[in-house]
Amino acid sequence: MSASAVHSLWTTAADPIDKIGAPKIEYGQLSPTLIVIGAAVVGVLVEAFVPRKFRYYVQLFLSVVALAAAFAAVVGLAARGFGTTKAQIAAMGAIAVDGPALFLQGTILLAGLVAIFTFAERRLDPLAHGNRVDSFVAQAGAVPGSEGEQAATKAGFTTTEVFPLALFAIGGMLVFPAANDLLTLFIALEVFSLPLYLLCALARRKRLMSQEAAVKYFLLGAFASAFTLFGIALLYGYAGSVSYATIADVVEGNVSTVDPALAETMGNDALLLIGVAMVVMGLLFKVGAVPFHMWTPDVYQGAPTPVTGFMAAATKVAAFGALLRLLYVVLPGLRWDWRPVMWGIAIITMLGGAIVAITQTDIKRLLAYSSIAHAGFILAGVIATTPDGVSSVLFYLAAYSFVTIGAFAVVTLVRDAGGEATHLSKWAGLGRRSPLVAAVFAVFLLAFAGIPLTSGFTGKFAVFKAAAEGGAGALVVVGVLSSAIAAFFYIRVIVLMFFSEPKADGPTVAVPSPLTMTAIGVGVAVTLVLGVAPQYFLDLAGQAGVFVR
Amino acid sequence: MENLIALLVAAPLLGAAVLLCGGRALDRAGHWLGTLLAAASFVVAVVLFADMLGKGAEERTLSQHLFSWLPVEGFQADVAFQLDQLSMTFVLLISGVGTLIHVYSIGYMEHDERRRRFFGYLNLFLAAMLLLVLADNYLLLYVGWEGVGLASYLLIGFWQHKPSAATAAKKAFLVNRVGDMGLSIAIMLMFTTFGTFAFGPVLEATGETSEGKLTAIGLMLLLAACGKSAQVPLQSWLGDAMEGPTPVSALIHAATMVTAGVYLIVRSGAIFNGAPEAQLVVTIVGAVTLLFGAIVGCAKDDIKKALAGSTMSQIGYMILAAGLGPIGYVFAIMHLVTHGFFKAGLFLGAGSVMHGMNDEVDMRKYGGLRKYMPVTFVTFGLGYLAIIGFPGLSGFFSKDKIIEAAFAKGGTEGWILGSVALLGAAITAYYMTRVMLLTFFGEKRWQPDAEGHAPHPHESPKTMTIPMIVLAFGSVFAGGFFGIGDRFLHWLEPVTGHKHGHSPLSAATVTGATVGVLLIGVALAYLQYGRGPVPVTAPRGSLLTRAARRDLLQDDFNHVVLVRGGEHLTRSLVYVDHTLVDGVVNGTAATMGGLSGRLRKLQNGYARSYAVSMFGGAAVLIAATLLMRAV
Amino acid sequence: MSFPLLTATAALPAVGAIATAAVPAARRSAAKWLALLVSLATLALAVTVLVRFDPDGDRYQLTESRAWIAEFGVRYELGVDGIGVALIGLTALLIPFIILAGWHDADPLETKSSRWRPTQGFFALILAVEAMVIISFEATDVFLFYIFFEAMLIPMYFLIGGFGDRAHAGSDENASAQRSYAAVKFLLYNLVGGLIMLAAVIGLYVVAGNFSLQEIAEARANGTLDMATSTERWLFLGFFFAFAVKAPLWPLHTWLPNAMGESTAPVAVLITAVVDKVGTFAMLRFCLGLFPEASKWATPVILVLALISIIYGALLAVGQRDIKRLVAYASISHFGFIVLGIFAMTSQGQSGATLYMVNHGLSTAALMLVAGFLISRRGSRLIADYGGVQKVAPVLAGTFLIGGLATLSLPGLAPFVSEFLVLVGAFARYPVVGIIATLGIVLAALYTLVLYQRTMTGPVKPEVSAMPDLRVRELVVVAPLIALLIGLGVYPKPLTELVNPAVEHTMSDVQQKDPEPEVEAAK
Amino acid sequence: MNPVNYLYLAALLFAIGATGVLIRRNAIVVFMCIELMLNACNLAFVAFSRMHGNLDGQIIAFFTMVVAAAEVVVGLAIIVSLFRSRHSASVDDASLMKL
Repeated sequence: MSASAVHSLWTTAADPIDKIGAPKIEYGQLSPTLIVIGAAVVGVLVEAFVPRKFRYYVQLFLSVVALAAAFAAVVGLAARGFGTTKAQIAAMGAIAVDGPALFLQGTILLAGLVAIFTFAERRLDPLAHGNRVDSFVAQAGAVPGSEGEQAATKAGFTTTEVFPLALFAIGGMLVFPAANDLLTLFIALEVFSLPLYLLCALARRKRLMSQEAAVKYFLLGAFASAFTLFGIALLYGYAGSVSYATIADVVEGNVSTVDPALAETMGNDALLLIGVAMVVMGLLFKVGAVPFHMWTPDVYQGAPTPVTGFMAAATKVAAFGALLRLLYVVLPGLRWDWRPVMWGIAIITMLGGAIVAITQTDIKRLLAYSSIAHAGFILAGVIATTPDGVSSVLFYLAAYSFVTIGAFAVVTLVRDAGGEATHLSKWAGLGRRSPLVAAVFAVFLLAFAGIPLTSGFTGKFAVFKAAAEGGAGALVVVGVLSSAIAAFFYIRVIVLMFFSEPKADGPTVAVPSPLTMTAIGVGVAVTLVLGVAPQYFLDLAGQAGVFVR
Repeated sequence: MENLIALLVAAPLLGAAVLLCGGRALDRAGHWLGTLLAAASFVVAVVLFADMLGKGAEERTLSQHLFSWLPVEGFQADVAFQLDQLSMTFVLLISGVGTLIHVYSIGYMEHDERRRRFFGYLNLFLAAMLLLVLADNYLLLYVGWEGVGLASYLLIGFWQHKPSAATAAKKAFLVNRVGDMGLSIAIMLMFTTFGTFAFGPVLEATGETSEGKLTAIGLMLLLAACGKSAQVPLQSWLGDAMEGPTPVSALIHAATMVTAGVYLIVRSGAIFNGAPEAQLVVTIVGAVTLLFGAIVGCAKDDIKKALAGSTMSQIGYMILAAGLGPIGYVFAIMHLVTHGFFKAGLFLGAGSVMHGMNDEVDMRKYGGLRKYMPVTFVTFGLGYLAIIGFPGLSGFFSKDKIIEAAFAKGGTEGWILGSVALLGAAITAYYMTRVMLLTFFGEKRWQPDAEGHAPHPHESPKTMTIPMIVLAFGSVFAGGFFGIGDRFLHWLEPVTGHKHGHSPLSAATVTGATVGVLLIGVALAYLQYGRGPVPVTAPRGSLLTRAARRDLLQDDFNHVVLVRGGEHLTRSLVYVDHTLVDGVVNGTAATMGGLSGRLRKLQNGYARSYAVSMFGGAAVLIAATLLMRAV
Repeated sequence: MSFPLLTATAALPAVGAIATAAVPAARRSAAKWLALLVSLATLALAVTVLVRFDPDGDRYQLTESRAWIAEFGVRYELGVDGIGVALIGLTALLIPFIILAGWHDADPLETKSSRWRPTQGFFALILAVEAMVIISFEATDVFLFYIFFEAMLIPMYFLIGGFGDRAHAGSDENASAQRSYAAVKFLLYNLVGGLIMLAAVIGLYVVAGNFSLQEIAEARANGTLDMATSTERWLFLGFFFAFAVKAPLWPLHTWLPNAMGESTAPVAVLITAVVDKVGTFAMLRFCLGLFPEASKWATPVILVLALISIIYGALLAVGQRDIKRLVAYASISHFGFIVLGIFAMTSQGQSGATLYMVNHGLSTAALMLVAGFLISRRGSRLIADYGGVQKVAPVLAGTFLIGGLATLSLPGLAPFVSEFLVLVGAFARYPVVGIIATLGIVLAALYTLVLYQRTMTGPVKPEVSAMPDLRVRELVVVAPLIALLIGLGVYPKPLTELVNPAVEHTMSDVQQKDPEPEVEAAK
Repeated sequence: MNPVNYLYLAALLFAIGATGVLIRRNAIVVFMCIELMLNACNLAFVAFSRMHGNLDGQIIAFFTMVVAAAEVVVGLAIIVSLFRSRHSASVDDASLMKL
């Protein structure tokens, strides 16, 4: 680097400060995120100041109101046309307010709302010392099985911190798919990851597994985000900026003024490609694509089931949103480089998830692997690289998240002495014991399997159609085959529930409070509506299929 | 007038429907109803016959179109009848003999609690048989063809509690099905060749197609005929069919159904005339069966089976005649009719004997019955004389003509066929005499039956004897009536056509020869059975005898080749289906499971190994991305 | 828009199913009666369709068309041609008998918890299947058809796996194990077929841009849509595979014997007489209609498979020890005939195939239901456990025999007509094929008569000596079927007139002419 | 001095950190290695920032530090609770869930 350049650098650095104007923030357009984050902060204060026995109610009320309000805000923005015509970049280029962002934010908010209901369920666990308890530990700090824990339970402690944590996570997720520069992307990633790590550790039963899940999730998650960050660094190095638009321009080579430094780095594709690979890897980790999926089964199994449902649904939505934006906004010019790689990833993800699931014996792990397989299907839609691809993925995510939350909500109902009875053998003959619950779960399983008249089929058809139109016919064939494999283990569960005799020491099905009922009910309703009359939502997703740059 | 034709079929069909669907209420009167309707059909036949005689030879053909059965693009099948002299002959025979046998059965089946059903089946048979001979197209004929097969199946197996009966019935149906295959293929060939399968158009258009086609059609028709008329190689079922009640044997397996093959060939004369090879095959089949049946007839001790053998051989004569073409058609039918009389009579006689002997069928346990059942003896005797062709009786006229025609075929073929026919006549005389002697002459050799009742032979009731007498009349005079002055020839010629072959031998010579061989046959039989006492248990006998007792090993052949082979085939196929076809699928499932189990191991629970996979994944990802750019 | 008759015909049983399922647990008989009434009402509607349908009118009649999923170019399009009408009639006709025959099949053995309602479930599922089958006969939109083609697997699956044959050889858990094996096998086979078809459906969309049968056909006719030969063939194979699994065609047949063997007789009838018909129907309507060239291209192979099915199925039927499995293999043989008729590409063959679908439905129903009554009496499916039944239960034996004779397509009974048409149709174009297929009629006689002989004739076995004859309910089931078998055998004209125009349309789809008879050709 | 060298250093540090994650058992150490990787990123950012002559990279570095701090808070909390209930901070001991 020449001396003059250094000098210029020094002078620029020494420019008078007053040139920097105050940033312009479109609060209206960021309102969903702001509401949720604000509510989260308030929630922390509530923890600090509200007496313990009211906290649960206040927190629940607060979160529900916040999420509902945020959703209303999203709807309002969409109605004012920010999803389509008035789509724009807000917050000094940090956040994009456009169709995909709003659609996904809406989905995340609804999913979060439903998930919050399952968080707040307090009828399933038997009374502990006369106190209604939810599925979260009394005092996270207390050693499992110690007197401390006993005392905490006796005192009727409950970890109401889960509500603000969840809100923080949701806040992060809202930003994630809307992030319009890599920094915001990274921050959002951390903002929604860290609370999730904590939530995983807070199970009331089987605490050791819960903590183990948290550790694994945390270490691997941090590991992954380190990769992402390094990738970001490389991209920054390549383009001299972290803003999507700028990077895209540089990639496509249409930049107005090229200073020597930029010219030097621009020439160096290695920076670009390695950077892209590392950033994408971080996102693939979050969506749980093979080979970055291995945390999924363990974490899903160990985490408190409501959290699992929340993670499985919302995280996927947010992560795929971010992935879409990255690939469609930043790297369209690089399509020919990343498409083949994604092909490979999609294929091994679909097949891997389906095949390994066949021999699972724990319902939560089973669903984990099924979620991996589904990630593969969605990737097929991502690869389409057409507006249809985007909208099909959006639709699939919406459909999938409700099915998932509903399914995990049902899992929380089937219990025996040791808490939830997640081992498949315990589910034998459930259909005889309580036909309704079994039938509902069967509906969810059929949706996972993609049987017509369920949302699963519509979504699958949408992404496969998009993929086929995008020239990925082979992917469709693989996808079809792996759905056939996947069908096998969904059916296995149905056989177990309906066609095998109930065991004498089988689990009981707890009757939940309206909260969980709502969660499950919403799940079923969405599943069937999106299966039978999906037109409206397909239109919505179709209109939302365009990214702003 | 032609609207009456449908009645012929409708009457017995109605009877069948009522008797089979109607409940026990009909048990008392059922048999009378059945007989009445059979008779009604006969009356209608007579009326039509009278009307037909009233017309000139040309406009004697009546036809009635009921409804369009199966109209499909390019494919027309109608339910329509055609009544010409040929059909008329059969209609009279069927309804006449049929009625008589109904009457006979009233007595014969008296003690059977399922008599109503029996008459229902008989009526069903009549309906089907009449449909067969009245149909004006091959497809409808096919319906009647299978219909009689069904009736025969039901009647052979009428005593279903006897496994032997059930098996015999099944066998009969299956063997016939093989024949039916031939018929249906023939019909398909006609359709593809002529675009139709109605008698008229097909038989007129035979000139317009190749001889090869005609030969194919002819052979297929022959196959059908073999099945129905128990000709070699499809004859094996007839012997077992004797498991059925005797009236059934008389009506179906002697007089009418088994002659359907002859009808088919004569009816399709135009086709065969165009296909000499096919005709040759027909004659060969006839000749072979003629001897085959006769030989079997000599060896059987079961009176009905002996008669069955003879039926086979007599039909052999007819087929032989039919194979001779225009020179033979008329005589084939003529012999068919006379045979209908005397063979039915003989069977009824046999039935009457069994009736008196506790259903004993082994002739070696009869003997000297003439004193005990005179009517039976006389009628049976007349039938016997008729069948061996005793001069002046029916058989003489018809059979003699056939032998003559056989010689008249000319060339070596003519000689061979003729001498075979003569030889057959001799053997016929031999085995029939044997039957006669064993049954009615010599000393009594009666044995108590299984329950230990000693038989008290007695004459049968009127309902049974009267039909026998009537048939006896037929067997005596029918031949003369037909033969003298070629009445029958003139009657049938317009339909079948007729040519006088130029026989190398004069008619007189042939007649002389026939009578000569006849006497030889009778003499041999008398020498063997007439003089000394007859052993009750059959002697071991010569190789031929033993073979003949086993139907010349034909069943054994079938058993080894078809039954055993079939069993092996099906068993192995079941295995294949289970292991191979199913195995492939289960195999894939198993492989998937195994693969899954193996992949599961990667999920070993150690966070660090997960990190390794991530790291590796990232490395691959980067490498791949760079590679993409490189290539 | 006039009254949506077709929608109503399909919707009525669907609604009925929900209503039946909702009947409280205690009121079991109420559920039965409700189901029966609904099925009868559906029959009435089906008859109305039959009446309103004009054979000589347009190809598709009573059409309905509404927007559904514009995103996928999918419309809710219904319409029936003669073939569809015939099969809808068959379905609507058989269901009441199936319900009546299965009257007691789903009565809970012991009093389960109050919420367990097998009976309601059983009849609701049957009605659900009826609804889906009917609508798939009506759909003229490929996607719509596919939806229900797939969805009907689920209720069928529960019917097979949930309500097994009480008369099972072996212990209870063994029974339920085999039952769920059969159910899973059924579902997986058909699901795999369906998923492969899904790929083809998507492919079709990519090529054609919409799913409307008529539009695609027109577009192909006037050349605005030309598929590459290879594309057409791949799509054809995708469709055909699914239908061949459903039909079922050798070697994709092995699910049928298990399914029919393990399920109750009425359900077995539902499978083979109603549901499987969708497969052959779809071959006729979609394979030939959408991919004429590919159909012709594939004909030789398919004919061979059909022949194998005919002979192979019959031979295996001969080798069976289990009454219901025997009937199943017989059906496989018959489906071979149907496929043969369809791909013979002659109007006789295709009319025959269509008639065959109807007649096979009737004959199998008759035979299988009577067999079911027999089995329910003795409590065993093994042929060897019977003997001399005809002595103690003559009516049962008689009806069984008639069912059997229909199965071996005896002239005078309905199946003969169709079978002969198929044979003629096949023979006209491929003589050798026709002749080989004719072997089937001998084998059919073999397995049917052996079955009858071993079960009904011979000395009376002590176990069956006390067997009651058919009851009134059972007679009500069997008698009409037999009447129809005879009626359609003697006077099939109405049916053929209904079907012929539709067949002509299909023939023109594939641009095939019947081979001229030699003599006319000469002239 | 050429800032590219700083990049090499950053890459080296990142690799060391990653290796540490893969080979070390103690959760705390593993965690430290991750922090090391983050620092490597920071170094890269700053270096690039200098190359391109804009401040984004440096600003991002600050963000990263904050995030790292937050991670420490959460991470240590989890690890400590794990340690207390298992009396071991070895990541390999925490392998209840597998297959």
